[in-house]
Amino acid sequence: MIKLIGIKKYFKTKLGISHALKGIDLEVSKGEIFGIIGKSGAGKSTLLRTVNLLERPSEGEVILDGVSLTSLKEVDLRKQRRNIGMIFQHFNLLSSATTFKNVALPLEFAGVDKKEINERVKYLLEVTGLSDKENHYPHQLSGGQKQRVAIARSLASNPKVLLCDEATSALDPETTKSILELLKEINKKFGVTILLITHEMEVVKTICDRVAVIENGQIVESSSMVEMFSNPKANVTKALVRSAFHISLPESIEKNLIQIPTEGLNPILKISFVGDVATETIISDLVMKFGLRINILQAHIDVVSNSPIGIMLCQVSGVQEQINLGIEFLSNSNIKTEVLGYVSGNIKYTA
Amino acid sequence: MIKLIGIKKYFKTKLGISHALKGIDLEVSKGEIFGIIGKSGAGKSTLLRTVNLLERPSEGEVILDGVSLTSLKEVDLRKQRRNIGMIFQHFNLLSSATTFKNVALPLEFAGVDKKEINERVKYLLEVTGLSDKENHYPHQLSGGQKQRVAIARSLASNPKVLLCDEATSALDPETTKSILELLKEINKKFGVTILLITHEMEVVKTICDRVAVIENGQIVESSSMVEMFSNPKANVTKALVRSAFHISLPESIEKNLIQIPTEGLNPILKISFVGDVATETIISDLVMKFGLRINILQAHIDVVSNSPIGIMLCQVSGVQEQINLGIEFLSNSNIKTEVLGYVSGNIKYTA
Amino acid sequence: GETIKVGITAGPSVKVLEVAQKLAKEKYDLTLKVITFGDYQIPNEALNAGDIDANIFQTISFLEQAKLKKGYKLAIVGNTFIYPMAVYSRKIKNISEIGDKATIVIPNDASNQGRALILLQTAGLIKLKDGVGEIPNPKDIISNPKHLDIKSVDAAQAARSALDVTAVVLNNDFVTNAGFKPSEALFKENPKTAKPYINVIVVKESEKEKKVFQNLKSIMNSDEVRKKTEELFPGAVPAW
Amino acid sequence: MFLETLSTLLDSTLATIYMVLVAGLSAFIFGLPIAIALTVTSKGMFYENPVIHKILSSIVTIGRSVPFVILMVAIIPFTRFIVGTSIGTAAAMVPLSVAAIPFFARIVEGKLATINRGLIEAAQAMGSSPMQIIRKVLLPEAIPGIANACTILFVSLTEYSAMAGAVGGSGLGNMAIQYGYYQFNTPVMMQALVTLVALVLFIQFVGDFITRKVSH
Amino acid sequence: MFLETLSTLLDSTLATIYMVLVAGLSAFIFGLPIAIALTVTSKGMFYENPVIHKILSSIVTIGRSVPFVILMVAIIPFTRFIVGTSIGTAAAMVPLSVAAIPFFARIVEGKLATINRGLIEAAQAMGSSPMQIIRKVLLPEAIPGIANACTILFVSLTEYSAMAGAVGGSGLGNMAIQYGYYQFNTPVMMQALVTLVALVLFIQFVGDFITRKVSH
Ligand SMILES: Nc1ncnc2c1ncn2[C@@H]1O[C@H](COP(=O)(O)OP(=O)(O)OP(=O)(O)O)[C@@H](O)[C@H]1O
Ligand SMILES: Nc1ncnc2c1ncn2[C@@H]1O[C@H](COP(=O)(O)OP(=O)(O)OP(=O)(O)O)[C@@H](O)[C@H]1O
Ligand SMILES: [Mg+2]
Ligand SMILES: [Mg+2]
Repeated sequence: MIKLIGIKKYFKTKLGISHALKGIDLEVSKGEIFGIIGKSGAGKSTLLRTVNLLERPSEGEVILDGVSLTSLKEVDLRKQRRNIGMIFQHFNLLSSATTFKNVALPLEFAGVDKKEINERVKYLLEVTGLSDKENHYPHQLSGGQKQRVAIARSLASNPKVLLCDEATSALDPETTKSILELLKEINKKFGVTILLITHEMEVVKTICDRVAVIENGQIVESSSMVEMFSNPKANVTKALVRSAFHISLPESIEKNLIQIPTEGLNPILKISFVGDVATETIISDLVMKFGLRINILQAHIDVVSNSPIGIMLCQVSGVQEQINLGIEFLSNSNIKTEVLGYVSGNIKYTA
Repeated sequence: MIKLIGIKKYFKTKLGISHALKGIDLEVSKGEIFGIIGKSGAGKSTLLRTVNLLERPSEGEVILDGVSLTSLKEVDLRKQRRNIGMIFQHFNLLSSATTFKNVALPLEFAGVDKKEINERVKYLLEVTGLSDKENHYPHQLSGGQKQRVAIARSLASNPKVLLCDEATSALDPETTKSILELLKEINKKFGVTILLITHEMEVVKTICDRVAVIENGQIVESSSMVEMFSNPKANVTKALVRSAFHISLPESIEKNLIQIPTEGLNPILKISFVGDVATETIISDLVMKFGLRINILQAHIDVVSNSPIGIMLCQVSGVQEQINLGIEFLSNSNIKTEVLGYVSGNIKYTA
Repeated sequence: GETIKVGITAGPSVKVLEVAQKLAKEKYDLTLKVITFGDYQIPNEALNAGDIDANIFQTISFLEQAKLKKGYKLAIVGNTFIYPMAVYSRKIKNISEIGDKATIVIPNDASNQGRALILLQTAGLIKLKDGVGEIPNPKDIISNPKHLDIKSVDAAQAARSALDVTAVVLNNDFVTNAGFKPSEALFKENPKTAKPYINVIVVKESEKEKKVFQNLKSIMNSDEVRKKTEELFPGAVPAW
Repeated sequence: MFLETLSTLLDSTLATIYMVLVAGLSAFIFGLPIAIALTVTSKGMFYENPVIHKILSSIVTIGRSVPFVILMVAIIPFTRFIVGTSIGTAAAMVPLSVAAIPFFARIVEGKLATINRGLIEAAQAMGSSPMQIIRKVLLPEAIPGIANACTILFVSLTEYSAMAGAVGGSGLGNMAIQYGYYQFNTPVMMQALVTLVALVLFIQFVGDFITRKVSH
Repeated sequence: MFLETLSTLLDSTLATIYMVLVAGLSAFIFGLPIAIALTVTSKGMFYENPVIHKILSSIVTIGRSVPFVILMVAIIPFTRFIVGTSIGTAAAMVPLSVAAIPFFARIVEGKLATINRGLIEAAQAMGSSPMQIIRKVLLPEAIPGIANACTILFVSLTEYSAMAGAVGGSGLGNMAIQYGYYQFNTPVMMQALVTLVALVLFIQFVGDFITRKVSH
């Protein structure tokens, strides 16, 4: 559906040329929800803006649904753009228009008749929880309300492709969830292709089919969700995944960690895994087969694209020999196990 | 440090009066990091803005460090404001000033000398990862970079109180983490009191000591972090916590759930707990004492304010009688256990 | 030698003053600094305040009015010319052809406006209030049997608007520029009765005895100046 | 004294209002499109075209630089073509309008320049045509600015309408000059001036009120 | 013909530049504070004061409504006090400045009004004094707008400087009027006009260039 070929983008500033995109190749299939993640300033917004040519790439080609946008004339480009909804990072709402008017705008552009506009807008305001703000002007709205207006507007004209730049960044978790459900629904129902930028790994986990990681203007990794979470390759990706699973030992424990295995000390294990049977194996087998006691310090086990994925930090106690056997057993079961260190006794946080 | 007494705020619009705050009482102690959460449009920004009187409350009193701001004269208020740093939801950077100049602004207002300004700004840009954007203008910055400039600016004048409105909403997880660490550090080192609004529960979990939940212009709950996460009272809070722990059965499993216990079906348990020894008990005891096998479907076990807190969804298999005993045992151990339903066989996602 | 500042108003008389300047230098080693004003009030105001030493732009009647209303201490040191005023037209050949509701354009500066109205009264077209003096304005018309539409416009504009109206009243400053010859006039002022409209050289009351102004007077009344004036303002009549 | 000149005052007031309205309206009708054309052909806009922009900008500038009397004379044939005569209040309106057009265009151009480019981008992303952007984004967003520009325009025109006297037009400014200033008639001048000031204050008041009303 | 008038042309050009510069500078020096005062006393601003705002606004409006010749005469004593004479180019500059001040103030006020209130709030939150907000926020943010306002001011002044003729001043506009309007001398008029237009285009060009340079 969306195909970017060798996209480069330079910005000329007084301080010299800044390379925002350094040759991006990307393909998003029809009906896919594709995520773009990356650190602040990596070039995400710039990339998204090249898709509908708001930012004309300095080099490269943008192909949408088989049509090369970069070689279209203005008039034809305009027609294509009608099929692309966009949510801007900074909303870009008309300050002179009410919530209703803002959402109606793309429909007015498309020449939709009044009655239909009215129905559609009312519906979208309902869905985004803005019905009571219909006649408010942007400056009378809270940050999240503005963002929801932008979302409603982007959906107004039933686009085939939706470009979202941090579409839920200003929303509380509950509203985010309902918006993501909405996006998923329109994706399923109408086969809308969605290309979304986000820094919330939660969002990625919840709705993306595939994801690309961009760093410093280049795509460093592009893979399915499971792959990315289970086996991140690039350093950025690793860092992002880590932060998504925000697993880290509390300071109080970390500073007491001893690196050499000693009698009487219990090891702290970091266990990572993907796919089925995993958790059952870890817990039941370790306990049953090796007679160990397991104290889970932190755990995040999640379902990403129908596959469980998890990281656990746990303290294991038992006979030293059995512990070693247990670790070996885990490693053989394709479960990544790492000994972070050893501590004495049972960990009590409140100690 | 901050004391709000009976704060009310009305906005007059053409559509009538809108009650943004309906009587807020709040006390934030010195050196505390206090979070305010709530749904979009709940009144969070408005509340924050009343603290430094950017929004004069229609009723009520604001006391800061023993001084009643609401009864101060303009000149004295100004002096007090020098001690309050603020990060705006929409950044509010001077478009005509470079990154450096923007960060230097509060220092210039305070009449700090050039050399010192230079040092301090350079340091802050370093800390926020903006050193290479020193001479860029806001429109040349990405969303997250702008937010970081706003953060650096708010810290420039070594404030005693810091008000943050969604200070990390535009930042990727890694940058967020480093910013939160920075905030925590200045909180520890200089005893800065921080009042922060966020919709990211992650942020709340990571740095807040206490938290207030605001709904519809009223504080519906105010408690310590552990309390809120372990025992949310108001419905909003429950929803927020739930979303923070985003625990929900995958659709594929949910639709196969049977509600009546039947021979051959294995129950799915939702286990919630707070405090020590918990996980060890659950896992080791269930397995050892009752000979059950435990398949963790989803789990989030976290350390909030030095206390482990967790929710797990797991499938338990074994002898029916033992299962019942196990559940009883857990309940007796002060661990909330809920049977969500029953499924046959072992759950495999990829089936 | 000596230098004096002479104020005049914008128009062809600038050229006349150029001749006078030359003459003054040659004859009296007197430098005439000519200040051209685009307004009829300021030359008197400036003279009264001493910003200039003399002005040559107004008629006797205008000066009298100014002195009366503003209390200026100004005096005449000599006359220059009478620039007779006349009615011209592109549309008609005789003043009697002026029909009902015809538009007639007159200059709008106070002095020439009043003079034009008096001229129209003399021609029998209108009647003015009794005792309005020498600078009446259109409000003073008490009888206008032909319902003439009398429009006061800028003098330079009057010359340009001949095409649009039945008749125009022109000072002879603009006759040539408007493409008329004095001989084409439909109705002329009688220079004999136009005493109040003699243009004068005006100085401060307190300085009127100064020698230099006598010199100025004789320059303005010289043959050279007369020749130039007659060339530029056909029909101008020396009034000394 | 006062009663005598009352009818003149009334006539002059009406003439001023008439001239200011008509010239203001023409300036608006012709100036607004020029301002828009200047804006959309400027750098970074959808009809970016340095040549057309420069030419248009120069014409506007030249239009603003020619002294009014000269302009008045220069366009006499045009004035005659439009209103059938080169003298009178009607004739004064033509050069007044012609002078006001570039003035208004320049001020409105300044207002349009401050509109957030992000909004135009948003409209472009929706596949809107340039005309739609102008009608649905540029103009609505600039309404408070345009209202303010209109106030400036009308106040300026009220002052400028004094020039009408040169071609035999009437109006308060002209009344103050002709009947007051040139005829040494201070009371009449003051009458005209006071009315003029009142009129201008009224315009400013109404303009400010409208500007406030249309601002969000 | 051309050579004859060359020195007049040169004198007039210099006189115009002189007048425009001095009057422009005074308008800037006095108009800017007035614009700021109008802005900071307006609704919602830190020195909100409807009474002072209304009074100031009215004075500015009145200043813009009085016909120039009347203004010129009315302030003759003041002019004489400032420049020592009531005639000539120098004397013309005084009423020119006086007329330009409210004009400039009004335009700059419009520019200041478009500054994002959030920035002022941010500065207030930092505990800045009103003066600091003006110096460090309002003015820097309005610089492109002020540059644009200066261009409008200078172009307007160039046109307006033609009025200098009334008090015996010189200048290109006056030269065009003297020779063109009063003396029907088209070639000289064209000389003056062409120079005038060139000057104005130059001002506009430089003004636009500066505006672009100071915009971010
Ligand atoms: N100037 C105003 N006029 C009218 N209503 C306003 C105004 N400012 C805010 N409100 C309303 O007050 C309520 C609270 O707004 P506020 O900005 O405090 O919400 P918030 O909790 O910060 O939400 P968000 O998380 O979306 O930023 C909203 O419903 C908003 O529409
Ligand atoms: N107009 C511009 N001029 C110069 N540099 C620019 C411009 N626009 C963007 N950049 C630079 O290009 C880089 C990429 O910017 P972009 O907005 O695409 O980042 P991003 O990935 O969206 O970041 P964020 O998550 O913070 O929004 C940044 O370093 C930014 O400073
Ligand atoms: Mg971005
Ligand atoms: Mg908010």
